[in-house]
Amino acid sequence: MDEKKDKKRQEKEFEPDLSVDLAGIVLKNPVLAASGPFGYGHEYGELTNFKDLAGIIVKGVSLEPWPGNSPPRISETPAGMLNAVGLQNPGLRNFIKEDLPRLRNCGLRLIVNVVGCTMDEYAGVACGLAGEVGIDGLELNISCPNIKAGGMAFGTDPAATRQVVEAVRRETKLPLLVKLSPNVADIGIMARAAEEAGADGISLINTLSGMLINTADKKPLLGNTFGGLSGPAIMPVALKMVWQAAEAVKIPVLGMGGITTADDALQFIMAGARAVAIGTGLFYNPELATVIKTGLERYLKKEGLLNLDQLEGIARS
Amino acid sequence: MDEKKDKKRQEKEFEPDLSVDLAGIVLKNPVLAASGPFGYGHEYGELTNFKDLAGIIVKGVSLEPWPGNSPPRISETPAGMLNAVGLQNPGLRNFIKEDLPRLRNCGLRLIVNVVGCTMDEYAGVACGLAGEVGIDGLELNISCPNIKAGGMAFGTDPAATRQVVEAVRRETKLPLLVKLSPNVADIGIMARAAEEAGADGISLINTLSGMLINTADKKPLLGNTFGGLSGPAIMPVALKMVWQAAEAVKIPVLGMGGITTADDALQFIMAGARAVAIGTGLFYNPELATVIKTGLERYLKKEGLLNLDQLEGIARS
Amino acid sequence: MGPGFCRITLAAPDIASLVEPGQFVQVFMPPEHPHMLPRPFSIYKADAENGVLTILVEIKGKGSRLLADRGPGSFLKLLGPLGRGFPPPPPGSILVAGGMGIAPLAFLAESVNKPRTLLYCARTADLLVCPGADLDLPGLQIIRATDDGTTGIKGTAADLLSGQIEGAPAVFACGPRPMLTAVKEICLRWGVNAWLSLEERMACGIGACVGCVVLTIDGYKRVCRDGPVFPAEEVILDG
Amino acid sequence: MGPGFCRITLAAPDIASLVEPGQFVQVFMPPEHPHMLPRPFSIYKADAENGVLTILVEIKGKGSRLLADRGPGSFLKLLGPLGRGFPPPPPGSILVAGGMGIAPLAFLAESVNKPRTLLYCARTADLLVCPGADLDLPGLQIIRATDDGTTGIKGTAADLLSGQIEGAPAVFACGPRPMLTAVKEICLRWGVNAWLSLEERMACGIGACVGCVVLTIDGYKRVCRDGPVFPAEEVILDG
Ligand SMILES: Cc1cc2nc3c(=O)[nH]c(=O)nc-3n(C[C@H](O)[C@H](O)[C@H](O)COP(=O)(O)OP(=O)(O)OC[C@H]3O[C@@H](n4cnc5c(N)ncnc54)[C@H](O)[C@@H]3O)c2cc1C
Ligand SMILES: Cc1cc2nc3c(=O)[nH]c(=O)nc-3n(C[C@H](O)[C@H](O)[C@H](O)COP(=O)(O)OP(=O)(O)OC[C@H]3O[C@@H](n4cnc5c(N)ncnc54)[C@H](O)[C@@H]3O)c2cc1C
Ligand SMILES: Cc1cc2nc3c(=O)[nH]c(=O)nc-3n(C[C@H](O)[C@H](O)[C@H](O)COP(=O)(O)O)c2cc1C
Ligand SMILES: Cc1cc2nc3c(=O)[nH]c(=O)nc-3n(C[C@H](O)[C@H](O)[C@H](O)COP(=O)(O)O)c2cc1C
Ligand code: FES
Ligand code: FES
Repeated sequence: MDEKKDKKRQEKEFEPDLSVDLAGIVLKNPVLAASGPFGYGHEYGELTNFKDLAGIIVKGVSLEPWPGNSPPRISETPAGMLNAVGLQNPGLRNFIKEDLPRLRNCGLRLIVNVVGCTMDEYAGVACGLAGEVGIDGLELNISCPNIKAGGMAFGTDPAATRQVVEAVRRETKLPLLVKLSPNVADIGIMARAAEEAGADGISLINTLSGMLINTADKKPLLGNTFGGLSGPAIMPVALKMVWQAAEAVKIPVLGMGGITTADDALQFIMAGARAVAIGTGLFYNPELATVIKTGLERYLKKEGLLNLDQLEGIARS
Repeated sequence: MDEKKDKKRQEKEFEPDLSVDLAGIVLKNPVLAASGPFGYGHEYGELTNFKDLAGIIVKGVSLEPWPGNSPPRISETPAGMLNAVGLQNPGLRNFIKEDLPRLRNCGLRLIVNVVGCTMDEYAGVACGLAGEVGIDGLELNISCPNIKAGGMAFGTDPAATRQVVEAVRRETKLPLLVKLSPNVADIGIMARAAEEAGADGISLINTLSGMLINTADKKPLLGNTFGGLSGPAIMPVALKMVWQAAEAVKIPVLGMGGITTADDALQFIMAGARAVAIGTGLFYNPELATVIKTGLERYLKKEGLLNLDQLEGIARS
Repeated sequence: MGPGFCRITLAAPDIASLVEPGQFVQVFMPPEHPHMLPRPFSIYKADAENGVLTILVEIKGKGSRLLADRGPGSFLKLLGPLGRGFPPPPPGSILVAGGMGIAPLAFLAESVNKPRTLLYCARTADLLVCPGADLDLPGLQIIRATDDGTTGIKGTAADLLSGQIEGAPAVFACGPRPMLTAVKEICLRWGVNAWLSLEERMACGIGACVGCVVLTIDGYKRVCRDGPVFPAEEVILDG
Repeated sequence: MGPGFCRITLAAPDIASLVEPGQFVQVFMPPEHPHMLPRPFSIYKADAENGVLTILVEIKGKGSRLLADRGPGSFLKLLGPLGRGFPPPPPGSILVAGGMGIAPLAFLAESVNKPRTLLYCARTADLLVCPGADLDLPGLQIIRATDDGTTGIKGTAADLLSGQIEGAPAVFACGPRPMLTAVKEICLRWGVNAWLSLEERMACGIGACVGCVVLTIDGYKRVCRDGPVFPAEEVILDG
């Protein structure tokens, strides 16, 4: 009985500290918006208040503007969705001129997702962003399954991964996360390649490669034929890859893939993630960051934990 | 108007022929029970009548009995499930003595799923089954993510795939399907390796490797930590791999992964599958074979097609 | 309404007071279905005074069925008003509605008082689901047509429009893609301004994910934010 | 019943006429949830005459909530009766029910007329949800206990059983794993035959998938087909 009372008192008296240090990027809580679904943040900014999100990973930026894939680009799937946006983006210069200024002042950590078809393009974007104020880190997207050239090739070959990470590393002093493709047999090898090449953190997973067919017209449903599967459907796959990546490397891991609840986020942390990102879940509930943040706080209070440190990777021990 | 009437008359007058030839195994319709969920058939036999199923792929049989993994072995996931049965099975001798006699007389095509930890074990099972009456084909499972030794290694390395298929090919004249792992970067390479080594057909996909964590006790939910993800959640991934495998090889493809409706089955056929197998879907609805068979018939009638030939791979053309 | 359709009235004062004809809402799924995307529906009526919105739903798949099955008094989460609607139609405008395309056009018709003509078309009579009373508006001329002639004139929206377009200052259309393609073609031919309301599969609904694009002469544009209403000459409908 | 629990009565004449105490049914989810596994529930009452079954449901997660939310008159698909139930209890038997473990044991208690004792235990009073009237059976002695003493005797099922076991010919138990472990230990110590009804996550429910195993002295056995009731000395509960 006394123990229970003690616990109750404790619960009231302390406010758990949700902050984490992700590869040198200090986050007020471990919840980021994943690259893509959130765009460049403006739109959601009008809609939900940002206060419970620790930061934004903006949509992939390439050296030159990319038009993206032909529609339809999206389809719902059981407990998930396919997308084949094809990394449509305005290109580095327009991003810096138009999007970055608006993003700078939103009071959130800002991580820029970098894409390219060649090593030079990746390095070019990193170089072009090097002088810009207000960017807290880069996320190297070597894993997008929706573009035909480059992209995935880097993410499924350890040697190529090493090269592209080294090339970008030379251009930037910013904390560098490398976002891995889940479409590989052994994620540990890829994670280690990125770590050895100088990454400060690993980010995973990107979408799984998939497709659907419209039987009415006997054609692939997506304009691009193939797309990337995301959402709760893939969470068990994502969680296992985060577990394996965290086991393979010493640098911190940013986990994502299908998170829609605080319990999901906790599972990623217990598997070894330092922080988590939410993508598709934002479509189901634009206030998801608040739901997760509140749930994490409640969990820490219930467990009498002051912060998330002890939970990171605890299920692996 | 006349055209419409013609169509109506046609619909009434013909019974579409659903039969297909899968790697030399003639099936009365393209719907098989996938290996595993259906066990050795007895249990479902009591429950549903088999008449609308074309055949059974029985659960993995190994040379010696395998105990399987420690529980919990199963968990539901969003639109899917994880399993880590670990290929528990009574071993070749018991299978032949106890299960095979009962299976022989159920009037269905019978395909035996073969598992092993070494090349010799695979070959041993194939050899042991060679003299047995009533077996219509073998399905080589080189893709199970739930066993620690062997298993997956064959399925993610083309050279190992080639060797094990060759070893089994030497032991059997039966139609030989090779079941591939989806946990690879390029399924086409694996499919070609199997074809070159003498496979008569490709079967895919097996489950995706995944896991969940029980946050209440901070431990992996499954006794085996990792399990295989199946069900509708993975269907887009399965469909894409069937598409790519069918593109890579000339031998027929048996498609599976998350099928729960006739439309799902049609998507697999349009992606290039000759036939389909249903696994997890049977748990949701033990009468699923009837639902799919009826749906396929209705579709062929509506389209005025006499059989499935024209639909195979049509979405790729 | 006929089988396969339903009308949902929602208390949503904020949206009702802001929405303009042609705008839409994202309707979130009930909480028992936490892993489904919201579905976009055009506003059919907005009663700012009483804070009430109405949408018309054609039951096409799982999402629309779930919404249609909700009982009176149940709660639905909405996001909106979203997108750019129609500009105000000048007197003598023609409104072309194909099937459920009636939803935004009925709203548009109601929003002005000037003389205007509504061409309300569908494949067959059962698909002309909009209650006549709702379209009984001063100054609104209505011509109904069905492809199979089961009600109104026998013919397509394009047939009808070709017969009516002469002298019209502008055309406003919503309906299936082939209909819009035909409308665009006719309007370009006659040199009449036209605004088309498009549909595309959506995720965010607010312009963030770039998932719902349509090809335009300026590249891909987002249906949810740059549209759903686009000037006919801008959009490339077979792209 | 209390909040968080519900009783569902189902018309299922075939099952009601066949079922034995300790057997269960697989309850399939409503058709709007086509991608969920069926959930196993013990039969609580079977009225063969009227063709009616009753189950008790503790609302734990999504599946049980969906079932609890079904209104009267709705349709649920069932598979059963499944598994091996309890053997008939000899006179003087002790039945130990922990929480929802009451479901199969109430059925067992009702199935015989001989003198028997039911130890009905839970953490706290609110969890002893079985209506008293349902347990008002001739020859049945009931002892209630709660861990926190909020009703009945203060103590665990193990405490209670230790005090009652002397002279009992057999024990029948269903409840949480730790309770069953304790019951097994006590019965082995006293040399009393015991039957335990176990739970495990299930998929097929009929013995095909080998997903629901428990470790026994003969290796893994399927809870759904070889059980759910096992002789205590056979099962290895911490395996
Ligand atoms: C801006 C906008 C306004 C709309 N207004 C209305 C309206 O007022 N009334 C109405 O009934 N419907 C309207 N729709 C279409 C409506 O959103 C879809 O019918 C609905 O999302 C289908 O969901 P479902 O789950 O029932 O069907 P699903 O199972 O998702 O799909 C069923 C069929 O509908 C098609 N479909 C799915 N999503 C869309 C979409 N976003 N656009 C077009 N086709 C789609 C699919 O191709 C499929 O064939 C509108 C769509 C948009 C984009
Ligand atoms: C033979 C048998 C008889 C049962 N009889 C009853 C009964 O009479 N009344 C009753 O309320 N419950 C009974 N159960 C348990 C019931 O099946 C689960 O509570 C139910 O499946 C949970 O489903 P859910 O979707 O609500 O919860 P989920 O969201 O699936 O899980 C919620 C919690 O329940 C646990 N759980 C899930 N499935 C099972 C399972 N199969 N067995 C044990 N725990 C599980 C999980 O560990 C989780 O903590 C029985 C189980 C078995 C195997
Ligand atoms: C519409 C959409 C667009 C995306 N765009 C990008 C992108 O530009 N760069 C990137 O690295 N990942 C992109 N992703 C992948 C997500 O960042 C994330 O890795 C993936 O969706 C898994 O997380 P989720 O299940 O929470 O969505 C995109 C995902 C979606 C759904
Ligand atoms: C419970 C269970 C047991 C399985 N056992 C086997 C097996 O013994 N051998 C095998 O090749 N595949 C096995 N599988 C994989 C299935 O045959 C199938 O490839 C996979 O589940 C995808 O199909 P589905 O989504 O329709 O279930 C098993 C799957 C499940 C769910
Ligand atoms: S739906 Fe996301 S941009 Fe339109
Ligand atoms: S649930 Fe399939 S064997 Fe028990």
